[in-house]
Amino acid sequence: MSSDIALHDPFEEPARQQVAVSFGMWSFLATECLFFAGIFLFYANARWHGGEAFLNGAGESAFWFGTANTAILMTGSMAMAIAERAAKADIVRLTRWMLWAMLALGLLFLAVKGVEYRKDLHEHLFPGPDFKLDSGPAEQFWAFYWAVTAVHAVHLTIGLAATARLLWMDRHVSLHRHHSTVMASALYLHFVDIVWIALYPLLYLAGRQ
Amino acid sequence: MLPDASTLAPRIDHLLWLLIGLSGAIVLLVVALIIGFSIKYRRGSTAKRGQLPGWLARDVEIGWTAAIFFVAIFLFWFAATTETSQYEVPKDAMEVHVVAKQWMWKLEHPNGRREINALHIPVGVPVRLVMTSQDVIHSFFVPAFRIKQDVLPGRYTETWFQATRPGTYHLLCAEYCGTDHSQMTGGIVVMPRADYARWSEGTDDTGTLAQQGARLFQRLGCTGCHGNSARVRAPSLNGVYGRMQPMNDGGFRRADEQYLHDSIVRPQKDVVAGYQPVMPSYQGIASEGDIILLIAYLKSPDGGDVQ
Amino acid sequence: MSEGIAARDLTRPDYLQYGTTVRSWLTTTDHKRIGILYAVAITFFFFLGAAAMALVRADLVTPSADLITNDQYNRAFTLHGIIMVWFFLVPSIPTTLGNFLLPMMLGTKDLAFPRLNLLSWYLFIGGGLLTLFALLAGGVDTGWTFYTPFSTLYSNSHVLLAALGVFVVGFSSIATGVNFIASTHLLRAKGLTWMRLPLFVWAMYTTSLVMVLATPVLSMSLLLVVAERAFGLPIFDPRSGGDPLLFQHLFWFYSHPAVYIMVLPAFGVVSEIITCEARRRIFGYQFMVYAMVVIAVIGFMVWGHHMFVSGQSAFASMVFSFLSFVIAVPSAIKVFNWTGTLYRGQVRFSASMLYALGFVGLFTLGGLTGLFLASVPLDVHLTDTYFVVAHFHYIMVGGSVSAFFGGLHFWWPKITGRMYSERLAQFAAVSMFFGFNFTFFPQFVMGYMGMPRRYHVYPPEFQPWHVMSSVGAVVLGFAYLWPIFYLGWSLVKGEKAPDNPHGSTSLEWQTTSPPPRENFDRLPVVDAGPYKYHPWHSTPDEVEQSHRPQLP
Amino acid sequence: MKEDRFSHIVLAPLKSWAAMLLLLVVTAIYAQTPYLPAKLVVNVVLAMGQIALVATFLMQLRTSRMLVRLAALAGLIWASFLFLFTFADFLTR
Repeated sequence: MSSDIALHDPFEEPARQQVAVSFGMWSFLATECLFFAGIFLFYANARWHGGEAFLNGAGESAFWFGTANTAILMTGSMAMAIAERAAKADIVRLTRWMLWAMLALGLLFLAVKGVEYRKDLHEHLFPGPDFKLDSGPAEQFWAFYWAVTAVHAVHLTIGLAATARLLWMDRHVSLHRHHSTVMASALYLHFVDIVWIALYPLLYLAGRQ
Repeated sequence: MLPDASTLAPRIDHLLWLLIGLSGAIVLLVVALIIGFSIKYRRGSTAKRGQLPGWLARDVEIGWTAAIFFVAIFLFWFAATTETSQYEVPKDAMEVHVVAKQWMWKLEHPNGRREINALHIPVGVPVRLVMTSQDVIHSFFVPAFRIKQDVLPGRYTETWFQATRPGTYHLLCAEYCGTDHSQMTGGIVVMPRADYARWSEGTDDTGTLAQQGARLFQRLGCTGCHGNSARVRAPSLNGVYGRMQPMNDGGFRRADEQYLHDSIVRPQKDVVAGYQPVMPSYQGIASEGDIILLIAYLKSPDGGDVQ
Repeated sequence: MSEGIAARDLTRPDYLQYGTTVRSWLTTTDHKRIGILYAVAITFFFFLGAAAMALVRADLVTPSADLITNDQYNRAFTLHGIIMVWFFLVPSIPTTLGNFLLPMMLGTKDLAFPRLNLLSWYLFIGGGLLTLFALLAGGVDTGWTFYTPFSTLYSNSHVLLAALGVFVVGFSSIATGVNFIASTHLLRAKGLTWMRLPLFVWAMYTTSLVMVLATPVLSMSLLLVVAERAFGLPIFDPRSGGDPLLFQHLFWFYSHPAVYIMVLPAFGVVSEIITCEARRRIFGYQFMVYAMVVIAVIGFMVWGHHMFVSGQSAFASMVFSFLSFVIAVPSAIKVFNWTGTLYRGQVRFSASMLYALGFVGLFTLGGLTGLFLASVPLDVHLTDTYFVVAHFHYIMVGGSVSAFFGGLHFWWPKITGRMYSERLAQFAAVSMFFGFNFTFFPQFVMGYMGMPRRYHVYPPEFQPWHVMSSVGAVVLGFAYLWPIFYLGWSLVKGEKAPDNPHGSTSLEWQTTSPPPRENFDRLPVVDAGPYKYHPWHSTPDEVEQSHRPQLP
Repeated sequence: MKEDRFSHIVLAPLKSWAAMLLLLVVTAIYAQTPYLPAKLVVNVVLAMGQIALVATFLMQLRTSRMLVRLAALAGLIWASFLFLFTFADFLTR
């Protein structure tokens, strides 16, 4: 069963390479965790010092857009998990369907995000001279909102590019042989989902009283 | 060498020479060991090279580690005790307000006297510096007094010193602040008390900080809401300085200089309990200098008690 | 010498002859070639940064602004800071000697992710070009620390480009770090347990831990500066309640572990050189390993000692001051153990040994002045003065750079297969030692007398010290240019290097030099600890090569 | 497709997905209804619960080696250093 895994240079047997790819990906996700810890520290500091005005700013966020997007991304993450397990078990059609599902749900998430951005811009919620509320902590919440959702969107786009690449590979070579690539992409997308799960209460539930 | 012209300076020098002594001893020990061992046991020399007893190596190692750990803790304790005495500002200190601006220092005495890049102070009187910046981070550094404190925009930072020797000492900006960072220097002139009294006589007629603050309190329209006969509901500011204020979102805040500064510049941040956040922000209208005058007025005995 | 792992058949090409077209070099995934690609890149950046400092040191000879204007001075010292920290010191030992030697010391063919290793080099070059473009297009005048609100609101220089350049080069060191950690965990040779690893491998492992876990926070802090400066998001803007200290916390959370990224590899190199040249087993191997691990972990908890006067709370200053004193203990253990290794050894004064002994002396002085800066009241007087400049140059230049030069000379025969002239190299080492001390010791005295950092125009009473420092810089400059000649000469005309010129028992010396593409013909099996020199009443050359690997 | 493979490949992710959706609904409702105590703490705890679900089941941390779990934990531990010491400054200023 394991003899047909594609081997890369320094490794002799596939099980060892599997652990290496998983360990390498998780180490990279540790760096991503610290990367987002930086901007969460900004949120914690702004919320601690901002007091009431910060929560007024948070009240302006679009609750239903956020909740819908969280559900979409969770479903996409599940689809990716099924795709990765199906690839390991060499069930080609299920893997292909689930990868397409992930791609579709990811693009849907970005679309919903785009609509939300347009609504926010329409309501003058971008920090600047014509900011809707009084400048100060409220403006800081929206500075966090735009910065973190933009960085998260970039990460999700990279994840969707990886999924597209898997679908392109699927047409030329058996994904079962390249299961470690599928696993790496799945881990990355699960992490993007984890960041959004952490962001959801901070962005959309903070302002609700 | 560097004059020690403040009460803090001798203590800092004692700590310095203690550390120089300790470090010098350790460096000499290490260098002597290296040179000694290298020459004695150079390749081909006939020095005795028997096997080292195992326990000796380990015990020497643990002994050295424990010694260094003890020295480190002792130094931390010694430095910490020197520092804690510097944290309490003496009550009777003379207050000087400092406003740092890109590439100049503006200093204001309590009696309203203003100076640019210079500070005249009497010898032997503790001076408390309340500092803020109008643009970037600067740092108030007087090497002769061994004091340095960054000056942050949007916040009051404090330090204090007590000059012990008359003379003129360098005032330098120690935090990089742009093109003319190295020209942002000045002088601290420490004068005997008699000379200082004569110097500060010649104040022009602008009056003390509190009097200037009172005029500004009227001109900026604060009385419209905070005056006793005002129609709009706003907290009375009579004797507000130092009082614990209940906040709208629960909890208490002491109305110190920082709170008064923030309430003028960002009124929505901490609203007093029972009031609406309706006060407009004076960001850009009242400069840092004006805010100092307003706060000096509110700290004066009958501050805020006006029709 | 002993018959190494690889039988000496000349038909097999070594890694240098394996492909000689430029394309073969630019698309190689061989860790040895990537090490050389990095060596070429950082040498260029080293001399670019040194040129900026030559300009500054020349101008500081006079108290007034004679040679260059204030603005040019600010951009010159910022260029020196950014290039030297991110484009020379952080990558110096891990990406050149580390890339080349780690797989050989682990006894494996290559690193865990060879393509990721090549991507790391391209990220380094990409970040380098971005930063070079920023510096040539007009430069940055914020200092390498990018403090807000100056860098976000008040500076009108190419802060965005420089911040993006450093952002990209951060990913290069993350990629190298992940590669080293995965290789050390998963690719060790048979019988090579954790406690039999050479200290150089431990140094690479602990450095990679710090690189991987600290760099992302730098990337985020620079990203927030870009977000505020380019899009006007009020993150650090004091007018809307932002806190400039938040940026300093984020920046120093990376930048203090960064100084351990720079010095930990130097520990590894010096341990290898001193044990080989003194023919002695390392004194207290466990203590050395635990010292490095403790430095790597506690290194993340001490960054507040950069902010004692910046308005940080008194309590936090006390906590950071205490932890800064505690972290001095592992460094003291290492210095003592290097000194102990010389005891009853067979010391040979080769050029690399002179660099290593110079490192131990200068690092001791640098580390102890760190204790001055760790005590809060002294730091209030000394921070942001030339005392701090002298302190970190003693550790980075006196320590890390001289260890890099020592390692370069020690492994030169293995990397290039050529020998260099020992006499000239010893002269270079000694002249660097004196040139360095002559340049930076006056700065300690000047710093205590109150000469602030980053001053273009300074009070005249500091001029004699500045003149001394600038003259010393000329000697130091000569000492850095000198190796180019004799090492360059050795590449062209140097005599062929034997497989094991220093008689080292370390794994990388058991194969041919330069090594073949797969490092070893048969993957070695390790049966004992790393340093089997212990002379036991024997003369140096009778050190039995017990390291000859048995057939698996 | 045999029974146990079907449950591992499809059912297990479906179950954890359902659990996550449930947690999402609970946290959304908890935040919306007024006058409930400690909204921030409850939201954060529920979010951490969802994250733990994703990490252990979807990312199969439960069945992977100790080495991989350490890598997963390292990120959180070092991030806590950043928060711990930075708030040691903010809270006591």
